[in-house]
Amino acid sequence: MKKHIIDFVINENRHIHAIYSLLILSPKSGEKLPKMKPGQFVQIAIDGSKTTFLRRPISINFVDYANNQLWLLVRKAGDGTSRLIDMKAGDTLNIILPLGNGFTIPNNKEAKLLLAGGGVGIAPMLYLGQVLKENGFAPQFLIGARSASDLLELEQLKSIGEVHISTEDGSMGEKGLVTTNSVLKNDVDLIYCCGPAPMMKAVAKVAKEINADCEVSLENMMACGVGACLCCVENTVKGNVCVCTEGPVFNINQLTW
Amino acid sequence: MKKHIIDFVINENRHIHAIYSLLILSPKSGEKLPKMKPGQFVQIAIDGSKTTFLRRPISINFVDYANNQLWLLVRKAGDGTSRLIDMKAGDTLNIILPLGNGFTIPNNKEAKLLLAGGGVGIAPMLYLGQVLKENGFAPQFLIGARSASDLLELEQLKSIGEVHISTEDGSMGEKGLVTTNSVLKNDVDLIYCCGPAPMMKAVAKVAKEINADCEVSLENMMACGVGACLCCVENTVKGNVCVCTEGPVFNINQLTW
Amino acid sequence: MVNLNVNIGKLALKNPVLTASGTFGYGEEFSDFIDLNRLGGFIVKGTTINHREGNPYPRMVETPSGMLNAVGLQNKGVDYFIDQIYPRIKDVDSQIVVNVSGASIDDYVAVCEKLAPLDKINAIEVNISCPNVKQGGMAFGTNAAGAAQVTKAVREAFPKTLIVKLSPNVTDITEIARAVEAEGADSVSLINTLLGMAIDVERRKPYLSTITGGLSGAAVRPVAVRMVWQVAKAVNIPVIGLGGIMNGRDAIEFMLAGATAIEVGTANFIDPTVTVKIVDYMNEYCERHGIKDINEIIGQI
Amino acid sequence: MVNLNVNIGKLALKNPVLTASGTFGYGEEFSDFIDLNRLGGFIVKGTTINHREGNPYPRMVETPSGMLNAVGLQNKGVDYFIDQIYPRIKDVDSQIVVNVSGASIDDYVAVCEKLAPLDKINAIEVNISCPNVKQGGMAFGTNAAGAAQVTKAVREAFPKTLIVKLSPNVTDITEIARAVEAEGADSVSLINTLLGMAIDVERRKPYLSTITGGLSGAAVRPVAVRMVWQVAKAVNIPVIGLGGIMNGRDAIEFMLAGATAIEVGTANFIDPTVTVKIVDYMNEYCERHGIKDINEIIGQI
Repeated sequence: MKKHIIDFVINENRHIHAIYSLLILSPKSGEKLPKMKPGQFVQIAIDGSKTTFLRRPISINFVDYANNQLWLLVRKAGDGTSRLIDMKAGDTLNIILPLGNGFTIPNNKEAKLLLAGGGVGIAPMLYLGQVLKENGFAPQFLIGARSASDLLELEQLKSIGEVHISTEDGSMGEKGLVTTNSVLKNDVDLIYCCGPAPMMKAVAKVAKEINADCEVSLENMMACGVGACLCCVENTVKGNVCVCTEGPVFNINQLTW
Repeated sequence: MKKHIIDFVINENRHIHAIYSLLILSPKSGEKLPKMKPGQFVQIAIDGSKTTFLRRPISINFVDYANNQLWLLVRKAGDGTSRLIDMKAGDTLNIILPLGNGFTIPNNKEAKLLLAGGGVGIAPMLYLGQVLKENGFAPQFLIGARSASDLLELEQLKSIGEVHISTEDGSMGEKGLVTTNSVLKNDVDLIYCCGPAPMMKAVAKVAKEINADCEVSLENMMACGVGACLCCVENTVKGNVCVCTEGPVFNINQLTW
Repeated sequence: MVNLNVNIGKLALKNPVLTASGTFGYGEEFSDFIDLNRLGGFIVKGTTINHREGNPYPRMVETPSGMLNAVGLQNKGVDYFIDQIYPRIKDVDSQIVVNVSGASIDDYVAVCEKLAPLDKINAIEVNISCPNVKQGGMAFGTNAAGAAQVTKAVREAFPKTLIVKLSPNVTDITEIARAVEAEGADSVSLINTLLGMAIDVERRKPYLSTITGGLSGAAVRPVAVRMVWQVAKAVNIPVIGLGGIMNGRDAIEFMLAGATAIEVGTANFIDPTVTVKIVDYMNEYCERHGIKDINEIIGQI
Repeated sequence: MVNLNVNIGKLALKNPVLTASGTFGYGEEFSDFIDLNRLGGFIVKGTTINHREGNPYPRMVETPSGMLNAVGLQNKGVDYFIDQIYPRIKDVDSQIVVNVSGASIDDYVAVCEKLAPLDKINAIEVNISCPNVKQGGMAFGTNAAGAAQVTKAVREAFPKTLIVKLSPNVTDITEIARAVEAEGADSVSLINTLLGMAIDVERRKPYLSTITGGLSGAAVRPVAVRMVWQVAKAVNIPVIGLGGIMNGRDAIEFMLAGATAIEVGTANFIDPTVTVKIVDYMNEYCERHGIKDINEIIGQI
C-alpha cells in the first residue's frame, strides 16, 4: 500500500479519560483519506516538545470514510503523547500513513472471531470490528481494564458486536483479567489481540490451549516506521524482523514467545 | 535588587506589527510585581520549541504598577521569539526578573534628556520616559524606523513627551536616520539610546560631537543572565564585563567603541 | 541555474546530497515519498560477507535532540544484496554507494571483491567505525594503524571510488584521516555515531540490549562540524560530512566547514522527504548569495 | 528519612549535588534563588594564577539541546579569589571546591599552594580539559602522560581532596582516569565539554570568536553517561558525573552508571533553582524505590 505524508487538522479532541484522548482528524487539504487496513498505524510528527525528537507511532482507532475522518486514540505516556493530548481543535499534525501490515480478514465468514483489547489496546479493535462486520462477520469483543471507568469506547464497540468485559475490581463485567473471562470457554476460531505485552502473552497462551488461531499487535519502540532503521525488530521464527513493516500484527506461531 | 522567578500569565498579546508583538503579563499568583528600573530586562523560559534550549532575554517595555502588569515588546527573530509571538491570552511564562543595571536618572531636573530608539530599541524607552516624567523631567523621544508603519507605541510615547521621528522613506517625520534628525542640533545633556549596534554607534558618535553624555543599552548574546556564564561580555575600559550584570546599559565612555 | 555537481574522487554526483548508511534502507523504502533520482546518491545499509541478525531488541532510545541505536549491522549478506537487491535498484538515475563492514580484514576484502564487478556500484564506503559490533568495526577505526591496514587491503580489492567512514570516538581524528589518505582512500566520510548510553532510572536498566550504542541526530552536529572542519584542513582528498544534518541550513554548514558532499541520516526518520528539501534549499541558498557553483563555498571557513 | 550523604575521598557531602565550575559563578549569583546550604557543594569558577580576560565576544551559541561556549577561563586570578571572594562565601554550610586551571605545571602548583591553607577549601577540582585555552588545558587532558604529570605535581602541592576533571575528547577516557588515579587523585570528574563548532551560514562565519568551543547541555548526556559508566568500572576512586544533567532523573541516571556525586552545569542557566529540585527528587526517588541510602544505587548498572 502506498504510504502518504499528509497534514491533518484536528476537528475534535475528546478527552475521554484522565490519560486517554480521542483525536478526530481530517486532511487539511480536504483530500480523501487513503485506504487503510485495521491494525495498521501512523507516525505523527510532534512539534513543540523540547524532549521529543522522533515521530510517535499511534495505531489506527477508526476510519470514518463517510466523513473523511481518522480517529486516533492516544494514551499519555511521555512528553510526546502529552503534547498530542493537549492539542486543540484547529491544530495541525503531520502524519505518515498507513504503515504496517494489519490484521488478517478470514475467508470463512462463519469463523468465530474474538477481538481482545486491554487498555489502549482496544484502539485497533474498533476499526477491525467495523471492517469485519461490513464483511459479514459477527465479531465479538473481549475488553479488560482495571475498572469500569477505564473502559474506552464501550458504546462504539457495542454498536458493532457483543462486548465481553473483565475488570480487575469487578466494577463492570466479570471480575478478573481478559484471560479469565468466560467467553474464552466458548468455541473461538481466531483471537485478535492488542494490549500490554504480558496480557498479549497470556492471551496467546490461552489461544493455544483452546486451539484458536491468534494474531497479536506489537508495540516495539521504533524510529522510522518504514523499515529503514531496523530498530523495532522482533525475534521471530524467521529471525529479527521489523515490526513496522512485517508487523505490527503477527500470528503467534511466528513469534518466539 | 533581588531577582525573582515568577510564573506570569499572558493577559493580552497585541500583534502590533508583522514582526512585533506586545505581551501584557501579570504574576499568575497575583503577587505584586517586584520593583524594576528602566533599562533592566527579563529572562523568559521558552517551552515547546524544539530548537530553543536557553531562556530569551527581553528588555522591559513598561511596568504598569497600578494594574500590576508587565509589558514586553517582542521582535520575531528566531524560533524562540516566534514561539512567544504565537502565545495566547491565558498562556503562562516563567520569567526571571529584574535583571541588569538600568539607565541612570540624573540629579539635575533641568537636564535636557533625549531618548533615542531604533526599531525594537524603543522598548526600554517607554518605561524610561514614564519614570523620568514622574521624576519631574521633560523627556523627549527620538525614534527611527524604515517607514511610518514600523513606528511602535507612538501614541504611548506621545502621551509622555515630545516625539521626534526619522523614517528612511520619509513617510513620517524627517526623512533619514535618527542621527540626521534636526533635534540633535538642539542642546542635549544626555542621550539614552537603544537599537541596532550600528545605530547606537552612530548616535554615540553624534553625542560626542555635541558634547552630550550618552548611555546605550547593549544586546549581547547571553545564556544565564545573572553573571554566571560569562558569555555576554563586552570589552570595556575595565576589560571584559558581563552585559547581563554590569549592563545592559553602559555609558559610552566606558566602551571601547 | 546553480551548479550543484560535485565530485568525490572519480565519483560524479549531480548534487552533494547523499543518504547515510543504515538510515535509508536500500532507497526503496522511501520511493513512496521522494523521487530517488533527485539525490546525489544513496548509501545502502552496511553490508557484510555473511548474513547478520544484529543485536537483540531493544535497539533504540530517544535522547535530547537525538537517538541511540544498537542495530549491530543486521543485513542479509553481500550475496543476497547482489542477487536480490541490486537488480531491483540498479536502474535508479543516482549513485548507489555500498557501505561495507567486516569483523576482519579478510571480510572487508571479500565483500569488496564481490562488489567491484557491479556496473552501477561506482563507490563503496568502508565502515571502520561501527560502535555496535564486538570485533572489528570501531576497533579498526580508533587507531591509525588499524585504519590504514583496512584501507590498504580494501584499496587493492576495489579499483573504483573508495570512501572510508571515520569514527568520532578518537582523540585526533585528523591522524586517522591522514592515515587512510596515505593508503589510497579517495575520500573520508565523517562522523559515524558517538558512543553513548542511556539508563531507564525506574527499571534501573540500560535502555539498549547492548548497554551502549551510537548517538546520532541534531545533538551531535556541533561535534561533527568541528571534526569535518579539522579533517578538511588536514587532508587533500574530498571530505563527506554527516552528523545531525536536519535541514538545508545544516547541510550548508557542513560544506562551509569543508565537506564536498553531505550525508543525511537520522533526519530521514523524522521527515522522509528531507533529502529533496535539502537539494531545493541548496539551489535557493546559492541563488540568494549569488553563488553560481556550490563548489565555491566548500571550506570557506 | 533517606540518607543522601556521600563521600568523595575525605570530602563529606550532605548530598551528591554539586554545581559545575563556570556555570554557578561563586554561588552568590544564585543566592536570590536558592538556599546554597542545601547543596552538597559548589565548584567555583576556574581559577588561574594570574588574572585572565578570557576570549573575545562572541563566546556562546545555542545548539540543539545544548550550547557551545568559548569563555576561556576569564577570572581575576587566585589572589583576588582569596582576598575578595573567599571571605564573602566561606561561611556557607556547604562544601566549596575550587576549580584550578593553568597553562603550565608550575601554574597549577602555584594556585594549589595558595589554596591549600584556606580552612573552608577542602577540595579542588583540577581542570586538565578546558577546550578553550591555547596552551595547557585540554593539552594535558588528552594524553595519559600529561594528565599524570599534572596530577603528580598537584598532589604534592595540595594535601586535601584532589579531584581531576577529565576531557571527553579522547579515544579511551579510562586510560586517562587510571593514570590520574595512579598519581594519587582522590576522584575524577567527567565529562568536561565536547569540542564543537557552529557556523552562521548567512554570514558564512563561525559563531564563536575562537571558531571552536565546548559543547554542553542535554545533548551531550548520552556520551557523558557512557564515559562515567566506563570510568567507574575502570578505577577504584569515586567518580563525579556531569554532562547534560537537566533534572533529578538525569542525576539518578549518572549515579546508576557509577557516579558517587554529580555536577549540575548548563541547567543552572535555564532554571537557577534546578539544583535544589534535584536534591528533592533524590529524596523522593529513593523513597519511591525503598532505598534507605543513596549510596546503594551507585553503579547498579
